[in-house]
Amino acid sequence: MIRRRTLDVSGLPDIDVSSQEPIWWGQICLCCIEGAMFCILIACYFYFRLSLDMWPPPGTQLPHVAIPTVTLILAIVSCLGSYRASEGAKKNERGAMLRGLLLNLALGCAFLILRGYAWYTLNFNWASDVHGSTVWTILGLHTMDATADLLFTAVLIVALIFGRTGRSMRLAVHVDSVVWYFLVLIWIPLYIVIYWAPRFVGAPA
Amino acid sequence: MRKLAAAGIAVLALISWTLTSCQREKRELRAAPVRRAIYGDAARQSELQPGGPQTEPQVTNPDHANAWSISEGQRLFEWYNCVGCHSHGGGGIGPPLIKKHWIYGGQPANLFDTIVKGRPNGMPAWGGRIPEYQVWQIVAYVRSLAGEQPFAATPVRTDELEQKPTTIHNKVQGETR
Amino acid sequence: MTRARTLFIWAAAVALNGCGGHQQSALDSVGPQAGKIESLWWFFLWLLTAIFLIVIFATLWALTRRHRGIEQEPLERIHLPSGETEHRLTRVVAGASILTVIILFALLIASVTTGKALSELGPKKQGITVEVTGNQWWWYVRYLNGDASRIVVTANEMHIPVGRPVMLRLNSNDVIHSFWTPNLHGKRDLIPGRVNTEWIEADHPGRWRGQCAEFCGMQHAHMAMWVIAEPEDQFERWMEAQRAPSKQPSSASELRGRDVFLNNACVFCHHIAGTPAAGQVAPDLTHVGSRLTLAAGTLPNTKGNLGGWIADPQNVKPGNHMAQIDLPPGDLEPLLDYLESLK
Amino acid sequence: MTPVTEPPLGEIDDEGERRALERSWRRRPGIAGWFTVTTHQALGKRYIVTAFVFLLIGGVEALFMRLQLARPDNPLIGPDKYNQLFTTHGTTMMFLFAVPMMEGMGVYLVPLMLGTRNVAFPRLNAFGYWMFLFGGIFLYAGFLTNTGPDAGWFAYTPLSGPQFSPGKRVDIWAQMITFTEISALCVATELIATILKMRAPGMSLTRIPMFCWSMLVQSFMVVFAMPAVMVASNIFLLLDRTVGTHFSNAAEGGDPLLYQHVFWFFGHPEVYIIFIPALGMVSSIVETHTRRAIFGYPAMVLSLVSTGFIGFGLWVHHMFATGLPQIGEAYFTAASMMIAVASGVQIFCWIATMWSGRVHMRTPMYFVLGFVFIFVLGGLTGVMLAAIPLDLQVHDTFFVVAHFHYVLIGGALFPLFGAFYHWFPKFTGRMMNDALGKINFWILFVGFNLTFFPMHILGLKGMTRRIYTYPAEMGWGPANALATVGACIILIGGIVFIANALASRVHGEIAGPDPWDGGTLEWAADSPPRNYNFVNLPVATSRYPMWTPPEERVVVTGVRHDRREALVTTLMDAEPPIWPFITALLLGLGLVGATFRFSWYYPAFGATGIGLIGWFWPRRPEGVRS
Repeated sequence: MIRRRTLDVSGLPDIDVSSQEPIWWGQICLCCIEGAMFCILIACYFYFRLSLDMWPPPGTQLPHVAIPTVTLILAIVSCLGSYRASEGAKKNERGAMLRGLLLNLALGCAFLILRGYAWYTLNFNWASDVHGSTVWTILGLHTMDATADLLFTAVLIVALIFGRTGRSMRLAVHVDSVVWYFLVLIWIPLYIVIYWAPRFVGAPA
Repeated sequence: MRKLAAAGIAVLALISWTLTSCQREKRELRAAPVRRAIYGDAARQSELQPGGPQTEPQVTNPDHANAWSISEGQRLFEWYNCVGCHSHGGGGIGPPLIKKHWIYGGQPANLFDTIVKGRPNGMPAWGGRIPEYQVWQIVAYVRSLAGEQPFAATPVRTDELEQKPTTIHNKVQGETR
Repeated sequence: MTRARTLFIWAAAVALNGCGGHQQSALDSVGPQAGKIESLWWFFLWLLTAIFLIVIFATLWALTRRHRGIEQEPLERIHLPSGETEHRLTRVVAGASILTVIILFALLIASVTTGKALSELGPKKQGITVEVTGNQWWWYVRYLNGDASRIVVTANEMHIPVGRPVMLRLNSNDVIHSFWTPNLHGKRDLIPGRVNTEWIEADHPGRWRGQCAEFCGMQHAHMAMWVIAEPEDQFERWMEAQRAPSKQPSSASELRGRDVFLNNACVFCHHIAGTPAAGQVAPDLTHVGSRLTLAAGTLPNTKGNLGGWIADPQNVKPGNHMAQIDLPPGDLEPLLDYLESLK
Repeated sequence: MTPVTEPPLGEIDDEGERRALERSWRRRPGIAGWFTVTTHQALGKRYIVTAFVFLLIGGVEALFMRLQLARPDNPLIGPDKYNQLFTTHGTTMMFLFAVPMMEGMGVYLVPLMLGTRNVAFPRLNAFGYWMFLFGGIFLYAGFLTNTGPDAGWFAYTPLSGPQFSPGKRVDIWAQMITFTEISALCVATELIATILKMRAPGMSLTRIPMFCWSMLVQSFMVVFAMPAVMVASNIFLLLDRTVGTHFSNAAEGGDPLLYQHVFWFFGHPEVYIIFIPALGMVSSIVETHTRRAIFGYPAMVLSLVSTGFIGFGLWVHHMFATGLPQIGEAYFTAASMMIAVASGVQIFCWIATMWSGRVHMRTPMYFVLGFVFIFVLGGLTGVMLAAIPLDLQVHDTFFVVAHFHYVLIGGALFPLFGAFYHWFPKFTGRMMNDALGKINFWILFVGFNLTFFPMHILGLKGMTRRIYTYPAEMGWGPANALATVGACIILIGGIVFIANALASRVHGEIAGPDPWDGGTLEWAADSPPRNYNFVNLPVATSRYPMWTPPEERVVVTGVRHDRREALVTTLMDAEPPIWPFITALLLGLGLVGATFRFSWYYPAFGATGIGLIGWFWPRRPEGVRS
């Protein structure tokens, strides 16, 4: 037994479902990494555009905007699901979490399927020219991220169904929603670059 | 135990990949002065052979699956103006080389013959002009165009205009500019 | 002992080398461009050396100031300097930082002024334009002219008139190279798909070596060129000589040599004006006998070296693109005679 | 942070808590324990030792290059092997030694300095280590089978592109970057979260140790710089090489210069990623061995942060010779020079600290002295390089080789050696031999200057970089021979260091928790620290809690000991799982497969997902604490 000046923290909670958690900060870091990568790719897109006379290069059809716009709206709406889930996580309501995650997953999958269709209808591929390479890379990376997050959402749903509702589970739901917000948010500029930029900056330089 | 198995798999994968790279990455800068007469099937003008059928010589391309040689072949394909007729494999005046069907046989020995001896209707005879080791390099490259070389030893593109297939996706007609 | 002596000799050699002039040195400028850079260099060098000495002196002083006897003092857990000391130090550090900013500002102005002066040097006088194209691993040199028949092509060697600015148009056929003749100017990259320009000018006649400065593959080390500055009339004579087609063979051996050349793979890559040899992917050999070096500055141009180079190109320059041809015995000698005759 | 006002005196059952902690933080026995370690001390040590091994390998490669260049027209090593050597040397030193070494020091020291039990994401930490290790093995498996990269550590396109670099050499380089950058990003992420959220109570932003500040700045730089190399090496280069995209193909609208832009947008900050932690180490050494608080703490922190920002704004000074517009170049000259101000402020502050403190000249201080000498010289040649006209002359010559070895060896390796001597007692519990340490320093110092100083002159005399030989007429022979002799002396210095470390580890003087009377919290833990670092987490009552009298120090009570908990603003746990190793293994196989386009790489990537699910699956329903 020794006597020391002490600061007693036994009253603090185990886990707080909020931005106080290191995992939330870790997730923000990952979002920064992804975001930085997409920013560099957008910069490269315009760099390539500046060095060419025609944009997109000859033989490339302008991409359709109708379906991608629908997918964008779907993605934005799916954030409501994430929001409900994360609110449910904060209040420890299993039903709200489950419903929110299911909504997120359903709309997210619809978003990916429609994107896949719009992607399929592009008349260029990664090996067509530099425009094709850039667009396919951006689409590919974002799809990869979105798929990974939706898979994670699905895993969370399964875990919820199996009755895991502990604090770390709720924290995971909360963080999952943060990532989804980020993916939807970053998709907005990417959508504009891929589908609208060729229309605005497409005139011969 | 599980972990040991996993580690074992990793080690095996590394070893197997190590072995594959020996052939691929060799760089034979100085050609061995070999002269080999090639008489492939396609070189014969007649099926008849005096004294009974000859045993076919076993001819293998010394540059098969060697990345450096394929790349040298690619350079020579341009330097010796093969592109003038065959384009970058797509064909033009000469037949395309991105294909599975060969008029005079697609084995390395046949291709060697074709280059060295020439063929009717325009293929010049390069024998005596191009050193043999370079012919083999060109053969290795031409075979890579037809996908007859390992992926890992083949360059996927040149720093040129890409030869595009005529249609990629023409299913939906979008607006064109 | 011997080792110490050797070391001393080396050190002396290094020091002497630092002072003497050389044919490839940034500190031996022969043109206005390199000259301006050299003056800037000495300005930077002296100023920064002074700063270096001051910092090192200050550090040593700080370390040794109260060092004497300190080990004997009882170990204090922490030393708290007085508030006055801290204030004084703050002022000194702030002053030093401000001084740093001022010095850097001066250096910045000197640098930008020199850069501006460099960019204004070329166009004042009537100059000539030379196109330099990088290849793995040699230099293609072409003297542009409005009249296509007066264009001169050579390789790995550039003659320039003394006192006249020369505009270089730099381009590359394969990978990125960098053109650098330190006695004349700093370097400029040769990038595929782009044309970079640079002005050089020589003050007096002489020969200077240049070398590729951007890593360009296996034989990056053997990609040199010579720049030869000559008086105007001598330069014009050289240009005239270069415009002429190749010399006709004048002996049986040379005649035989030409046939050897034309009957082998040589013709696919090399060009000799006045013969069917029209290859464009390797150095033009129309006047190869007149050049200083072979294989992009790798070997002096002698008959022996040329023979060794043709017989076994991978020996001196492993990995280069020269075809290795098995010439029958007796063919090499005439070929050398012929090529050496192409003055 | 809760302000600490008059903490009450409490009773602590020291022995009982120690027993409970030992139980819950003990390592799994046997081989399983080796693969499942998640404690930061073990992983930090692994990082440090592994990176040190790569330093030795890279050093031996350098020695071979020096031997090749020792005399003109030397037939020792041909161009093909030489190109592989210098590429692998550069890649090793940057990606497999310098960055992981700094990360390792951070992983080891930051939690100790912050007074916490582990980093924020122990499993991510383990995953990062395995990725780093696999990346290193991948590169050297290539090097040993004649598949070593040979296009330079920068791999400029089009030389590194599909047409001019046949085979898999450059692919291995590009994919190796993936491994190491994933590793660096993992560590950066966990260090940011640790430093921001897991500091000891009372450790406000103005009380963070300088080393932790430097790791924080470095981690943020990693987060924003590494994505650029991901774009350059993984997207531009690897996709161009393996699936035929056209990013660098000028004929299809691509641009080889863009690769350079993106690469240096990473590559320049990379230098600061290596160098900023070293600044933090120097600060730690100086303040400890001068027995005074570091002078100008706010100025030091600000200059670190501004170095972090400016570091992103001067990548173009690697590209002055490419012929960019002049106005842009002038800006980059100014920015490059501005960074000298930030470094200058730090140097001035250290000098002021030493001037007004009580200097104890132990080996770490010798290395600081060496650091100041070499780094200032390298920084000043850096100012020369920032001036475009001078850069045009010395760019890509041995002058630049000399410059960046002065900056990186002087600015990172010397502080690192100082840091080894300084923290060795913390790592192992024993002191390193001081006398041998001083000898070690002088050998390294002399050897280093002998090797690299002549290169300045060689560069000005026209010797370009990355050449495997040179003709005798150039007159570069003597200086090169001198440099080779210097390289051998450096080798001797390295051997002395290893001998000292190995011998001291067994026979060195027992250190005790605080051999230098240091002020920061790592000296409060045992030497070497227990798996849980502190029995009772300390409270930071000042910037140097260990310099407050023992009776005024405060500790935390009430953290659970039956699980692996650490104090956040709340608590966290980390059981030792196998999943990080398995995930790293699967992802590694996937990446290797993708390089060679083996057919099994899709399943391997898919299996990575399973690894991740295993990693994140909530293991048990957590109830409310009893």
